[in-house]
Amino acid sequence: MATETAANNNKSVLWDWLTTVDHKKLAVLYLIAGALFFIKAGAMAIFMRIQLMSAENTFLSGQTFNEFITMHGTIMLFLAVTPLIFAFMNFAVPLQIGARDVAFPFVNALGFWIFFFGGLLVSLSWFFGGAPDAGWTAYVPLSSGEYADLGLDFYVLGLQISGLGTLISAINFIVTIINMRAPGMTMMRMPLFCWTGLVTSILIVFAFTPLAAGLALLMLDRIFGGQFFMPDAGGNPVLWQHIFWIFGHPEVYILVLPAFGIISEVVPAFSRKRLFGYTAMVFATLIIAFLSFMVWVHHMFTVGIGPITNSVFAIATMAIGVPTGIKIFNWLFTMWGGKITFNTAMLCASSFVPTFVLGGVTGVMLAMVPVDYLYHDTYFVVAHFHYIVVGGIALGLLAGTYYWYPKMFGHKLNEKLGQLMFWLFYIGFHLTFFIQHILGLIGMPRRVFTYLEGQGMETMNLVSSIGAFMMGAGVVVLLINIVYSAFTSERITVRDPWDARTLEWSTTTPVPEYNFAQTPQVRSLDPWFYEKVHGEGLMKPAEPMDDIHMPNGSILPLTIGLGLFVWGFGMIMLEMANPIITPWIVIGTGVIITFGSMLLHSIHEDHGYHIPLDKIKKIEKEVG
Amino acid sequence: MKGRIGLWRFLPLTALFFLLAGCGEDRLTALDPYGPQAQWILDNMILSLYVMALVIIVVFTLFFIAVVKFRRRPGDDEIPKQVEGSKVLEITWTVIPVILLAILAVPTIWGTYYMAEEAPEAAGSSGGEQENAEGEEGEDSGEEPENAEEAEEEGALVIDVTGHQFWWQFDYPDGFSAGNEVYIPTNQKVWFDLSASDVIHSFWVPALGGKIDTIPGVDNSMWLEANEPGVYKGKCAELCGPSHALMDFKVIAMEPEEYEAWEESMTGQEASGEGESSEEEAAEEEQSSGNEGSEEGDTAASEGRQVFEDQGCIGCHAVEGQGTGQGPTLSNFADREKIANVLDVNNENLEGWIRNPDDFKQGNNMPASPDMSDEDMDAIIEFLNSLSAEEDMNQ
Amino acid sequence: MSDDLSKPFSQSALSHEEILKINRERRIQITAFAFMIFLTLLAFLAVGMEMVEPGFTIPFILLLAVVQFVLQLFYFMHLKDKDHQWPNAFMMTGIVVATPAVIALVLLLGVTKY
Amino acid sequence: MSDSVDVSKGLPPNPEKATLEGKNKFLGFWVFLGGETIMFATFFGTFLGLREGTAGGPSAEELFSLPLVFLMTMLLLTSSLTSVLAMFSMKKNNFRNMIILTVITVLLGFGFLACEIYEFYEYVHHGGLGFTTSAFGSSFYSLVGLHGAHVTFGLFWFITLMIRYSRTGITLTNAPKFYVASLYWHFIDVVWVFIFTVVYLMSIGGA
Ligand code: HEA
Ligand code: HEA
Ligand code: HEC
Ligand code: CUA
Ligand SMILES: [Cu+2]
Repeated sequence: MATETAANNNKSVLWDWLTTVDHKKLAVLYLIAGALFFIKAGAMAIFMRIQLMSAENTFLSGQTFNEFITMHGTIMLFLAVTPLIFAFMNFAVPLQIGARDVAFPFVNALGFWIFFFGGLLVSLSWFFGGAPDAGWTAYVPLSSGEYADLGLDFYVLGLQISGLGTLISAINFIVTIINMRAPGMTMMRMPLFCWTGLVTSILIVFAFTPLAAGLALLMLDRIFGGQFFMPDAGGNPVLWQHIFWIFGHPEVYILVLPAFGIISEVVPAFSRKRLFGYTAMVFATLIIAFLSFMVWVHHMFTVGIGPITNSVFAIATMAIGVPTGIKIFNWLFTMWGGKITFNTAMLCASSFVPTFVLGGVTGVMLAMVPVDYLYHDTYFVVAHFHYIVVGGIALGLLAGTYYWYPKMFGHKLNEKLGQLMFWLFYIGFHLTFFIQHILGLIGMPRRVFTYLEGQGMETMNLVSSIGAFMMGAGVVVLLINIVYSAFTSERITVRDPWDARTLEWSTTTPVPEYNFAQTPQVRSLDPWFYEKVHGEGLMKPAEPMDDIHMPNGSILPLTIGLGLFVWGFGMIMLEMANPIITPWIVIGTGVIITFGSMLLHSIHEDHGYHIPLDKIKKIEKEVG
Repeated sequence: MKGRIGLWRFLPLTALFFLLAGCGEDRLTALDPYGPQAQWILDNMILSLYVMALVIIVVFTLFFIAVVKFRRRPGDDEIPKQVEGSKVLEITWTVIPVILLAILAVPTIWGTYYMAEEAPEAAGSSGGEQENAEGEEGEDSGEEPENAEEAEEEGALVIDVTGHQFWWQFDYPDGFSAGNEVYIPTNQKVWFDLSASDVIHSFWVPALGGKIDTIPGVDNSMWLEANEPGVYKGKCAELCGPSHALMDFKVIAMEPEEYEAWEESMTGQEASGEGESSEEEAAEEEQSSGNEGSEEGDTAASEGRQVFEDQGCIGCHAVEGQGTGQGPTLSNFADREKIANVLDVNNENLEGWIRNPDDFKQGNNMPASPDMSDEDMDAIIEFLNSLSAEEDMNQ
Repeated sequence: MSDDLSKPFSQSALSHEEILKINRERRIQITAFAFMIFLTLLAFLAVGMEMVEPGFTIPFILLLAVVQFVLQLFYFMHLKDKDHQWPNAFMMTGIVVATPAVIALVLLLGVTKY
Repeated sequence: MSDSVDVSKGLPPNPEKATLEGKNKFLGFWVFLGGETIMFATFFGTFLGLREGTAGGPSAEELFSLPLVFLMTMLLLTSSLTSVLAMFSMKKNNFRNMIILTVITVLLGFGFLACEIYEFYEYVHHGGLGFTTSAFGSSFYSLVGLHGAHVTFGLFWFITLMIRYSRTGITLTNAPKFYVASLYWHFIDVVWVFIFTVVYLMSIGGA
């Protein structure tokens, strides 16, 4: 028996975090990284709202404003929400399916670090002549070498790298969910959050690959003189739009499905009722995923592709409303007849439902092609998607934060501050975005850094900005809450502070390294609830107590990420006017670090170590 | 309680439409349509709003009741009945949305084709316009499909639109151009063939209709129709660079007779009596003679023209006939409502613009001339102020 | 068990029947390969010798490609085996998603309006 | 748990899937291949969409030569067969055979790669079609080049595996690795089927 016990016992805490392959610690890393990016992008939104507060304001120049919208959109979608959903997926999915870890712990860490360094690369653009400025959609020709500077190179390579990280994490989740379920945990007994996690991961696999292809084309175009998009040499700018939206539309469902999943966990937990229509929910999720690949042209109605195409895609788009509606009503009927407890998590989760519907129905309105000729690229669209991404996804993530916080960190967040945050955020949100529908209709295009006086837009923009400040205040309260609770909240020692239903609440708090001392035997949907009501109040073990096999930590994920970062930066240097070092040297260094680390990893066969039985017994005794 | 917030927010929405519709002095808002296309869009938006209102009311009512009625009282530890689901309900909320969506799908497809109507074949011959004047009237006839045939017989007006960073070029079939302001006759469909020279822009006149992108290498077309004479604001709706927000334009709709006169003064046929000739000198003379200004004004202007050429402005700005594609045509500059869409029309602003355009529109393509002498500047301004088509036709 | 993981084996646990089965399968694979070479030849000949009617060439060679594609996936890559449902599902999804994407990139570029 | 396989009788029948680790690798790699299909599809679509955009430069008909493509096709198809056979050897715990067949696969792969490099060289220096010449050029080189990059990566993968495990024989750790590499190689082959059909044959016989 190779029992090299935990080798990193005597290493520093920092080293422990940098080399960790534990899904729970990676979840925390994702959470921190995502939150930082969220605050950064949110602060940009605040700056944008200050600029738009009054007509012909000169707080930001047109150029800077464009950089802000681009970075706001890009960071929010790729670097804030994506890691946040990954944080919860990383934390909850293995626990909910009764696994000790994900399928590839090493790849899990790799995914995080690649994502992180990719995000870092995008953020570096500010220090090299300005951020990308062509919108998060980066339409060519505006994003081509002829019209955009270095910022776009950072966008292209940074997203390429962070997208790679996202992709491999997604593959990891898929394999985890399919292969690592505990005995008895059939697919149709999985919590809905696992289902949406699975489906989201599948969407990532099929959507981030075309994005990678598109970004590669754009990179070839910008750095190596490719001719894909410029009409003079036979290229076509519409090509990019197709590739982008083939990715881009599934991307929005990638973000929203895990939020759906969180809602489907929180609402039953606090209504003390099982999820209404579980099977229908699962199939609705699958249908949404399938349809999401068939509707991307609805972002391109005004491109002039032709009436047949527009009609077909309009119908397909509307069709998505049906499975989504199924979900909405099932949530409503989960609450119906339940015993609802309104704490912050439930406030966020339940208010998700009406807000999301408001955003969803404007989506269906947008799908009416001829009317979209009016809405397209106006603030109406901005209002539509913020109703979903803020009123839906952000609320969902907040619900998830409040819900899983005790399990992740061993103490609850303060309720009073939580409710204050909720009301500030919620009211501020409606103030900011409701009025933007009307702004769009009275002729305010999106992505404008200013508007002229006397067009009737001043008051509404002011209201919108005030709402944004309220939201900002809400987020500040959340941050205060996190710090405050860390010092004042009492430690949680019970397994299940919410009286919830799924497996993650059946392990001890804080969750031990190995999650479950004995893999649980699952006998029903909502297995923990089932055992509490019909069983003996604890999960039945599916195996005898034994040594537990654990993977070793490794610094290589970090170095691979670093290598890619250096490599990408070298590619960007090819475009710089006077790079101090020859770009190819930098590129070479990056390639060597990357492939060197990969080689090291494959040469050094690492079978992990075993936690001996007596140690497990000791730990289990301690936490009770 | 959240339910109520949503509800009372929604009701005033419809009221707001009518409120806002009243104050449309600038004719920018889409809530106050001035043409059949915009009217169609508004009607169908309101149709969809009704459908959505239904959905929202149902959802909000259910939500509101659930939230109020099924709260857990403190100390109540009873476990509610665990309901698995309900086939009947499941089917209900699948079928009803399908029906609602079907209701929306019909006008969607109809409207898509309605707006995709192509310019009639005999396009481009402007001779037809005179007769057109009485031929087409009313918003209703605008929606009739036969209208197309009618137009076909008589030849429709097709204007080429090119989007540039950050201005619009309008080329008329009669061989003259307009920059940033496009003149159209009322009560007839006017077609636009659109493209772009640099990046993607989007052509949008909210009060008249929908928008369509102008894309380099792709030819698009759309039609618009105005019911009433007036100025309609247009905007570029696709992010196209730092001054995207300032890439406005105006559609000026005139009664057909008036339009015809304008057209003639732009081509310079009638006034000069020189037929097809668009020789620079002839057209220029004809234009300045149209000024009610005195002799001095006249000579100052022609001096100005010299300076305008010497300074190289003419390389980018045509002052008669076809535009260059480098800068907006200034043939009727004195009729502009704004200089470069951002500045009020007056001589200081004009001078400021010419000296340093980047101050007003970041990233635009006009070179600055900060060191131009004051005399030259005055002469150019004088000259630019003399370039009017409207005064010409009022004469 | 981790020490077993890097230990080679002196023998195979295959029973005699299993070996026969593998040999049979190997023969099928070689036949499939021969068939694929044949398809390839056909495609090249169709184009090179202009054997097929011009208008049909493209559909014909595309059909050949699809047949070969299926053969490769199902035989060489074992998608036909019954423990391959998940891989099968993923490949199918890939194809289902890829088809409209390719069609769109070819047809819907705005040059011709559909 | 499920990573306990019976190893007492020798190498289990499906060594690549005998351990949980192997099962995970196997599935994960298929998921990755599923994603690759649409990545290649994007490049195919780009090529097909831009094929006509020669911008006055050379067109497909003028450039492509069937014999070379045929040779390349044969090399790659055969290498696919040898790698299938290598997997049969692996199942029978015949390490030597497996290595020999893999070496043949690699050699054929290098043959293919050499042809491709020669082909590109010809087009650039004698055909007048550079990467930047036209949209057709860019999309052609990026599609076929992406495939070539996959081939190169696959070759290095095989070589690393063979060097790393040259002495160990077939184990439960390396069996999944060889298996997955061979899946990858087949996938490259499948993509090539479409490349020779769509890029070469369709361009020549397309009219
Ligand atoms: C997570 C994010 C998310 C989600 C879930 C959605 C969901 C939907 N979106 Fe949205 N969308 C975006 C994010 C999102 N969108 C973003 C970011 C953009 C802008 C991108 C950019 O340009 O930058 C955008 C843009 C966008 C456009 C393009 C607008 C334009 O640029 O012109 C369209 C057009 O069809 C559209 C439609 C829809 C539809 C029909 C849905 C549907 O899925 C909604 C379905 C939900 C419901 C309908 C509500 C619940 C249903 C019921 C209660 C049943 C009964 C209902 C009916 C019968 C109607 N969206
Ligand atoms: C998940 C996605 C997401 C989220 C959560 C948000 C959140 C917000 N967005 Fe976002 N937005 C997008 C995605 C998102 N947005 C996208 C994709 C675009 C399109 C981009 C494009 O056109 O390319 C867009 C565009 C966009 C616009 C339109 C820009 C334009 O077209 O001109 C506006 C304008 O009001 C806006 C505002 C806001 C506001 C006020 C918030 C608020 O909810 C933010 C709340 C958060 C905070 C306020 C942070 C709080 C932190 C602090 C207060 C700390 C303060 C610290 C310092 C100041 C150092 N967004
Ligand atoms: C390189 C080409 C170029 C030259 C030379 C040039 N301009 Fe311009 N000009 C432009 C462009 C481009 C615009 C539109 C700018 C915009 O709105 O983004 C413009 C706009 C203008 C406008 C505003 C037009 C309107 O529609 O309101 C005026 C007036 C003007 N130019 C005058 C001049 C004068 C006077 C000179 C000579 C001193 C000159 N230009 C030289 C390119 C040029
Ligand atoms: Cu042109 Cu925006
Ligand atoms: Cu979409």
